[in-house]
Amino acid sequence: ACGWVTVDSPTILLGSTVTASCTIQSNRCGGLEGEEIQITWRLNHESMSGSQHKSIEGAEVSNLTISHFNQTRAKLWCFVVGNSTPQRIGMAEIHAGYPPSKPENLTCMMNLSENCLTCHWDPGLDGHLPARVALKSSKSRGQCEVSQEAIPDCIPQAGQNDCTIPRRFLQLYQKMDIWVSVQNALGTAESEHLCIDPMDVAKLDPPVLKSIQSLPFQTDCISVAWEVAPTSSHIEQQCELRYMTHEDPGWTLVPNIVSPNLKTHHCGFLFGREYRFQMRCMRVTAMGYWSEWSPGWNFTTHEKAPAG
Amino acid sequence: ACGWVTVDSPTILLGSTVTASCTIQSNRCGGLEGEEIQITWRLNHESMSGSQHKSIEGAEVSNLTISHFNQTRAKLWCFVVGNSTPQRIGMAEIHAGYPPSKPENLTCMMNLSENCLTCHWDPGLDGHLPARVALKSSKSRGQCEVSQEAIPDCIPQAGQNDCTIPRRFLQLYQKMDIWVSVQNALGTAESEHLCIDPMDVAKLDPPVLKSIQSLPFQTDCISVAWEVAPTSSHIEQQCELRYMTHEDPGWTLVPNIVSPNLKTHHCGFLFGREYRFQMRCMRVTAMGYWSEWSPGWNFTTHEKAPAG
Amino acid sequence: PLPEFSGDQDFQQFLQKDLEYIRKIKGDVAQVQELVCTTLQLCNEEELMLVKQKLGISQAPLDQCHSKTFQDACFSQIRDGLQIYHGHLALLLQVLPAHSSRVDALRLDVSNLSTNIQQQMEDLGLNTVTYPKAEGQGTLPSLSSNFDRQASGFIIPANFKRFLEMSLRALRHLTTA
Repeated sequence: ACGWVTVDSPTILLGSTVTASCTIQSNRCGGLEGEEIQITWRLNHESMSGSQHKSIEGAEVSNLTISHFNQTRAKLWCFVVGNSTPQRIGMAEIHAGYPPSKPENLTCMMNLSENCLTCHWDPGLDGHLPARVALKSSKSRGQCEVSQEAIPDCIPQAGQNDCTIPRRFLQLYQKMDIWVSVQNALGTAESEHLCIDPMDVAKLDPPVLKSIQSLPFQTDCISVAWEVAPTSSHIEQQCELRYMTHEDPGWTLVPNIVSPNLKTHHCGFLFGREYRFQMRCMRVTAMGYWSEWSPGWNFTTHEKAPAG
Repeated sequence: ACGWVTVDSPTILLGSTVTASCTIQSNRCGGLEGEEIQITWRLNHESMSGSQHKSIEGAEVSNLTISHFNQTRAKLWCFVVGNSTPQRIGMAEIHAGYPPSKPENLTCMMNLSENCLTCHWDPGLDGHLPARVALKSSKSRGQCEVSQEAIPDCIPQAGQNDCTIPRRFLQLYQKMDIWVSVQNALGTAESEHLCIDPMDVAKLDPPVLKSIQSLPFQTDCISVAWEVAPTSSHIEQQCELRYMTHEDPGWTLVPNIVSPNLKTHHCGFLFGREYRFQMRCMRVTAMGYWSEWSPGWNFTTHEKAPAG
Repeated sequence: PLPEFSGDQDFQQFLQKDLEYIRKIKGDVAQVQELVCTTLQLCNEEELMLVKQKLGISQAPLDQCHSKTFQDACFSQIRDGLQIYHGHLALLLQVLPAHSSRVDALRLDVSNLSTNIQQQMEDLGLNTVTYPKAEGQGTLPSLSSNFDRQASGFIIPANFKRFLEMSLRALRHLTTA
């Protein structure tokens, strides 16, 4: 070839030194024969000059050293300056950045209605380099000492720090080994491993309030009938009820309502007041996540009965 | 087999007659031996009775005739009534409908930014039967007398009466033979054929207004600078400008502005008024469709110059 | 060899997970039965006794689970029965084509549960031998007509639901909660 550029490495640590050389065999460059060859460089648009010498084979070689390379991406052009316009003869692309940092705070949540497992993590510092991020997982047993069937990598959308593993790759009610791996030209980093049964990190769908009544009649008590979500009716749940009045908007919480008894009874309500009720549930073993609050239900208690 | 149902045809013309027969070989039905066999029918959930007789081979046969069959889909069940609950013995599924009607008003439009041809048609009466609808096309020449390379059928989304042929199947600036074919169990119907060059049915992308000025200075004239859309800059276009004031919201139209002279000059504007301008374009040969109106441009004319 | 295991914490957790998973699958089977009723008009098992007998689709065996002294064999029969039904339920993909994703999801749960039981038996050192099946058990008869296929589309989930109910009763005996 007429001319070419070599760099010690196309990908380097940000701030480190780049050494490059441009070799021109003028006898191979139609139109340069016999001309006095002068080599110059351009880093993107910034002109630079190297130290030029003649190689044993008679080619002109220019060496360039750039220390504290501070651009994450740059094109290094080699020009030959002849009589006419300087000619671009060769080029090298340089990427600079950092090895990937360890992804942190990996958490996963099983969505029971969509039947998939979504995991999220904090990516840590940007390596500035093209990186392959993958949520890796494998079916396992016991406490994940032995990995079994590997599951295809889950590749997050560009720039996203979460990924969703579809149902067909999950093994429910059995431990799975899950971690994040980030790889770029300067290295690889892996998050801590999670050893979880997807059903232990399930977020339940909210329960549904079915009816609210003043019971027993003419007392300050109310009875709330409710149902768990169909998608989690097979799961033993503990739920909590909350209510508030418009007058003082703070919520009052009634904890430890355990499914499957689908009626709950509470007293101490003010007469002739409009209350707003909501309920949410979680696994009775407290593993996994609270559901969202159920849709609200407004109920106005009856007026106080006339005395005597 | 113990019992089976046969119908003269599983797909019939809506309103015509269905004849079916149910045959029961009680010696093949474990548990019916020696019992007196009585056959009844059910069309979906509606009970019916047929005429029953013993066949030469000793099987019980019931024939059923249903005239003016008015359901588009039904299940015809045959029951044997014994000592216990009537037993379902056989079933036939019946579809009724019409042969497909001829698709009408086939029109096509070439989208220049997405580079594809979208055709739309009126499907005519619903045949009530599973039907295969396809937009068929072939590359052609002249006035489409001779079809050349067939193009893969374009299958519309279920229930949609339009289909889009991607660029890779189109032959631009050349005639294409395009038609719709509908096929169901009772027949086939085809629309009229269109013989069109996609570029003759192009819908141009709207032009862009670049600037509006009062020119010459202090007169009631304005000068509008505009550009055709990049996707159709290679097409000779005729355009029209429209403007209105908030006071009287009717549009005033300025037709026959021919590209490529990218400035247009008009007078008779009121002083100190805010006008709203828009422009649209079409092929100068008037083939194809008007573009949408360009984004609006508001311009307030200068106040009237003080007299003398 | 099972009884002294039943207090063991791992074993209890294994049981609770299986009980929950069986309850989930049973709920999903009930939904499939509803689809069979609305889509195929087959809702009443009484009307299909004759064809059921003719087709000869037998219930997966759980005889080892009836005895008071719980046997490893019962776990093996539950595991093997789940595999049988995983195979049989494939028929529903034909008779309920518009609901294939739901049937696929159900079959995936059935095979996951069967695998879980197998693995848990191995982890707990139980005897995981597969018991010989009676001739023809577990294989579906050849279904010549549309009616036979649709009738089987009713019979299989009905059988499977009974199988799950029996499995639930058997495993509940072992829970100390």
